[in-house]
Amino acid sequence: MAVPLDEAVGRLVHDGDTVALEGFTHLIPVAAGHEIIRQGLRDLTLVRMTPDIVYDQLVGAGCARKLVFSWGGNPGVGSLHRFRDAVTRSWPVPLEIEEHSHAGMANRYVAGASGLPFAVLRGYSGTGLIGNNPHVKTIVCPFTGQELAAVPALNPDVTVIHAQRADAAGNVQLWGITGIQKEAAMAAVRVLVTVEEVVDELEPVPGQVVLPARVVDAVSVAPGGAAPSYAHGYYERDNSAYKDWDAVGRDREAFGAWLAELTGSTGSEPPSTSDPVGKGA
Amino acid sequence: MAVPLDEAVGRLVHDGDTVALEGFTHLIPVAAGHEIIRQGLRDLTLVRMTPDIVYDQLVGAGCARKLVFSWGGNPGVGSLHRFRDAVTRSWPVPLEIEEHSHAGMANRYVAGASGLPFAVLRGYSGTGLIGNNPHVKTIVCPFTGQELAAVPALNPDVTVIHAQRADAAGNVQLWGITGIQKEAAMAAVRVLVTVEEVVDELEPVPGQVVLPARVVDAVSVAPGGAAPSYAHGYYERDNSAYKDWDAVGRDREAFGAWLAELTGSTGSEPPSTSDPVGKGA
Amino acid sequence: MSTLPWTSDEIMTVAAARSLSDGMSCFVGIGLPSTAANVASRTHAPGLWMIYESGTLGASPGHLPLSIGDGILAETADTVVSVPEVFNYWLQAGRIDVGFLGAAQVDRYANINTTVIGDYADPEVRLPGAGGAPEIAASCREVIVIMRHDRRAFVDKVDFVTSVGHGAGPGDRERLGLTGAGPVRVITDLGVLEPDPITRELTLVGVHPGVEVAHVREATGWDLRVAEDPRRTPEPTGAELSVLRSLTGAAHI
Amino acid sequence: MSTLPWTSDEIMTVAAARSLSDGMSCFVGIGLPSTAANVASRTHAPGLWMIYESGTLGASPGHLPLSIGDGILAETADTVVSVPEVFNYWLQAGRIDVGFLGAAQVDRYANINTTVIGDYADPEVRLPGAGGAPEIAASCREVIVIMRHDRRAFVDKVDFVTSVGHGAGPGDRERLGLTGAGPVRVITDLGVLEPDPITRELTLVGVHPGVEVAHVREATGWDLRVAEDPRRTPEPTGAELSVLRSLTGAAHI
Repeated sequence: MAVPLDEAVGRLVHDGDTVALEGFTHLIPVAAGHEIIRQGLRDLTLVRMTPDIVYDQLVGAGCARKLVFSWGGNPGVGSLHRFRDAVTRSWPVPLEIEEHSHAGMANRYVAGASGLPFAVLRGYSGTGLIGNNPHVKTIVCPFTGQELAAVPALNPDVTVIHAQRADAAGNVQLWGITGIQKEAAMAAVRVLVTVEEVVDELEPVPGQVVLPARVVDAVSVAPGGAAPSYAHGYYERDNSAYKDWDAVGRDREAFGAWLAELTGSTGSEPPSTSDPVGKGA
Repeated sequence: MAVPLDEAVGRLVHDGDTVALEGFTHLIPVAAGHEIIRQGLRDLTLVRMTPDIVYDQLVGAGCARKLVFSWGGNPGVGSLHRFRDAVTRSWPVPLEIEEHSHAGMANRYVAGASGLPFAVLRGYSGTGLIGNNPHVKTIVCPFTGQELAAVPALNPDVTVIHAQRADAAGNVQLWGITGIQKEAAMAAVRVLVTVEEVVDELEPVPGQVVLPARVVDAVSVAPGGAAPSYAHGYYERDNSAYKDWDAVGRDREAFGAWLAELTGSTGSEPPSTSDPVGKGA
Repeated sequence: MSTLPWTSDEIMTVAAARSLSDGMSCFVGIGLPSTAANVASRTHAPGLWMIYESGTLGASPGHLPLSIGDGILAETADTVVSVPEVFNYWLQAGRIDVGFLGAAQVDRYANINTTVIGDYADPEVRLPGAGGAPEIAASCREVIVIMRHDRRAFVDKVDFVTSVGHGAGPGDRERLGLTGAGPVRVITDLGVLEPDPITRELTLVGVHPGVEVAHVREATGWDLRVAEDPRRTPEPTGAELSVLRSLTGAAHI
Repeated sequence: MSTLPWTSDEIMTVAAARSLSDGMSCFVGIGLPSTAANVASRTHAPGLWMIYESGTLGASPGHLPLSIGDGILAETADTVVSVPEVFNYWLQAGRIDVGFLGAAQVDRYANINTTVIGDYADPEVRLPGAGGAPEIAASCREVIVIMRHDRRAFVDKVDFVTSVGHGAGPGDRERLGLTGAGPVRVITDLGVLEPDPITRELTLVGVHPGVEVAHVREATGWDLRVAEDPRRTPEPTGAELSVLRSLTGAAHI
């Protein structure tokens, strides 16, 4: 069932899609994100609780028109400069943002995975997240009269996750910090999973999440596909790569060079230059 | 931290409490149920998705004034005759019932564990469960206008579960079919866990649920405490005991004898005889 | 029927097994549905993906479970999930192709009763209740009901609607917001009933070998409509019977 | 302060660590809160139960994690749960004694901003955003904030209310339905602020060794109220400093 990553992305991800590449510090689907950049996808609504450097890269490469998120940063390092440049200077293209709290996003995925149109939580009350976000409303408990927050279900067109292993039938196994991946996958219309390896038998592992093959549309083998994040049991987090990204992300030119290397293009120009102000952020 | 079961029940369970002894076929806290009978607790509101023979015994012994449930039967065998006798003939005492679907009960526990006053689900619509149950209402999605069912959170005064193991600190580990136990425990004000054994270290097991000690009020060692249900990795289900219960449960006198043996009382009389009709069901 | 080399329960179970296709996901109730699903997975549908409400996904038990939570289900499953997860992420989300249910009563519009016989407040017989059935009937893409056929079970109107079939007729499921198609077939020890495409009324579309239509009408508590030319259920094959009997043991032979 | 044998960050971290009691459950943000919590668990509070929002419950990392989801947290936790579970079953259910947060801005009523500096629609600085903070601030029994003290950070009114402290004053948390007590203490590199019991306005109740009250008022973007006799923070002990430095390495020494 495993298909090459370029083929899987080509088949499952389309311009204009709502795409969630999920991973909570651990098992971030970086290889798949890079393939999305390489294929030059555009107008994506990118969704993720914790957009980090691979989202900075997708945004900098001009793949996204909107970002739905709850915490956007370079964990342990600081800010995402491509993200800042897009939000504050529309470079390389304008980026609309819709922001939530983690609890709100998590429950939006839960509702999506559960086939419900919305989720209820204690949250948002009194915060500025309400005024700026039409996707948060108030709901009244029909039993107690208490007011709570309601958020709409999140159902991405495609969810992409990275896992340790799959078997030949396409059952997927991940463990360690499993975050929101199960909900993000089950909320999606289509699911692409990159894995470290395909094995004959998924030997049970403590703390595992198994996604049955029938909720997975494609498995692609991408060893190291979560780096510079980590894959519990396979490799460690490359903290220096996160730190090093700061300098690259800060500078449009350095980013352009990085992008050219990733995409194999000859020049070092960014993909578009809709901002006449030039080098910014 | 482990305390004798009689002491734990005496400390945590009181007359009039709402008590959930949960277990979904697997790991049913039978020993704890029997201790509740032995201590002669009364006026309990018993809660469980799948009340089976230990609930038949509790009801027959006159411990309960109300049963909140979604499926009451002797799994694979048939009906619960003490339950029937209580519902249709108020023997030994009248039994009020409040019934739900499994999905409704499961989500009531989820809401309880989540600190929410209610849960939303697609369910109940068009069924007779609505007309007979004030605990099901309709709620409208504030984003789509869809009508869905709402059910109130379940927060038992006490939840009792059986698990394979605990450590000395009171962390509890269960695995196999883990059912609704995590939610039932986390929804409760007080939590009593009976275990097969206390071990030095909870070696991780695939598929495990670990309940941290801080949500557990007492651990009691009760080897075989889930029999005649089973404890994955410890002992098998005693199917013959379920079949044998049918004859005992059908007959008030046979039940009285069973009860006398359990409680060590000399006579074979049931605990009360509020039904002048005598032997029934 | 005593001259036939199989029992009425056996033809019912085999007919039910045949209505499951290979590769389907099937939410399996305990008892007759579980037996039929396990026959299917051992004959024409090796890829049948069985879900039991205890949270065992993709179970392939080596013997018939007595309950929905037997150890053999957990041991053979692709994965075991919590009860909220099986109901919310799998059933409610509409991921299940077919829900396979038993019933104490079914009515003209395939509504299902597993709660009480008689009045709810003062029942003649108190049955186990709803369990997972209401949401299985609501949310699976299709529902198949398997139950023995007699006038106490096949009634004009169920004493209690535990699980909605086709309500009071056309449009009712849509009006109630039920996402699945509802019962598409009721398989009994006498024959096969399906809802009329227009009226949604259960109609006899098939009879088992050796069963007369008149007999089925006799065993039904309403004036049963009969398709123009009811199919005759093909006899159980030797392979089907041998698999079934290996599962049920001597008790069902 | 150059004459003191510790840095202002060190006294801040030690003071924050001291405000955690043994046996508490603590929802730990990354950065300064995580450092302080790990100092506490290695000194006076070995039974501190640390929860990181990645779902690691009861983590006891052998070194400081760089992110809330480092492998060391999962490896040392009592158990690892999903993200929905940590937010719903643990945080929202009110099971956490203290939420330990950092901030980019805090205001007179201890409201917290980690979203933008400037106007939301056209920000001067775009910050990472909310993360788990709004619900940590809402639902933990108490909240402790740790951040460096200057006029850009301590503002009369935050540019954006990411997480509610005491709103606009007395009664606001109750009116908003927030279940926890909210911020009970803000610990900075200069001193300690606590909300006035009546007005809920942040008041200087303590200063670190070598810090003048005037200096703190100077570094605060509103007319800071000062308690009658502000406590002097006891100096870091050798044990505290040595634990802290073993965690942070040379960079913070």
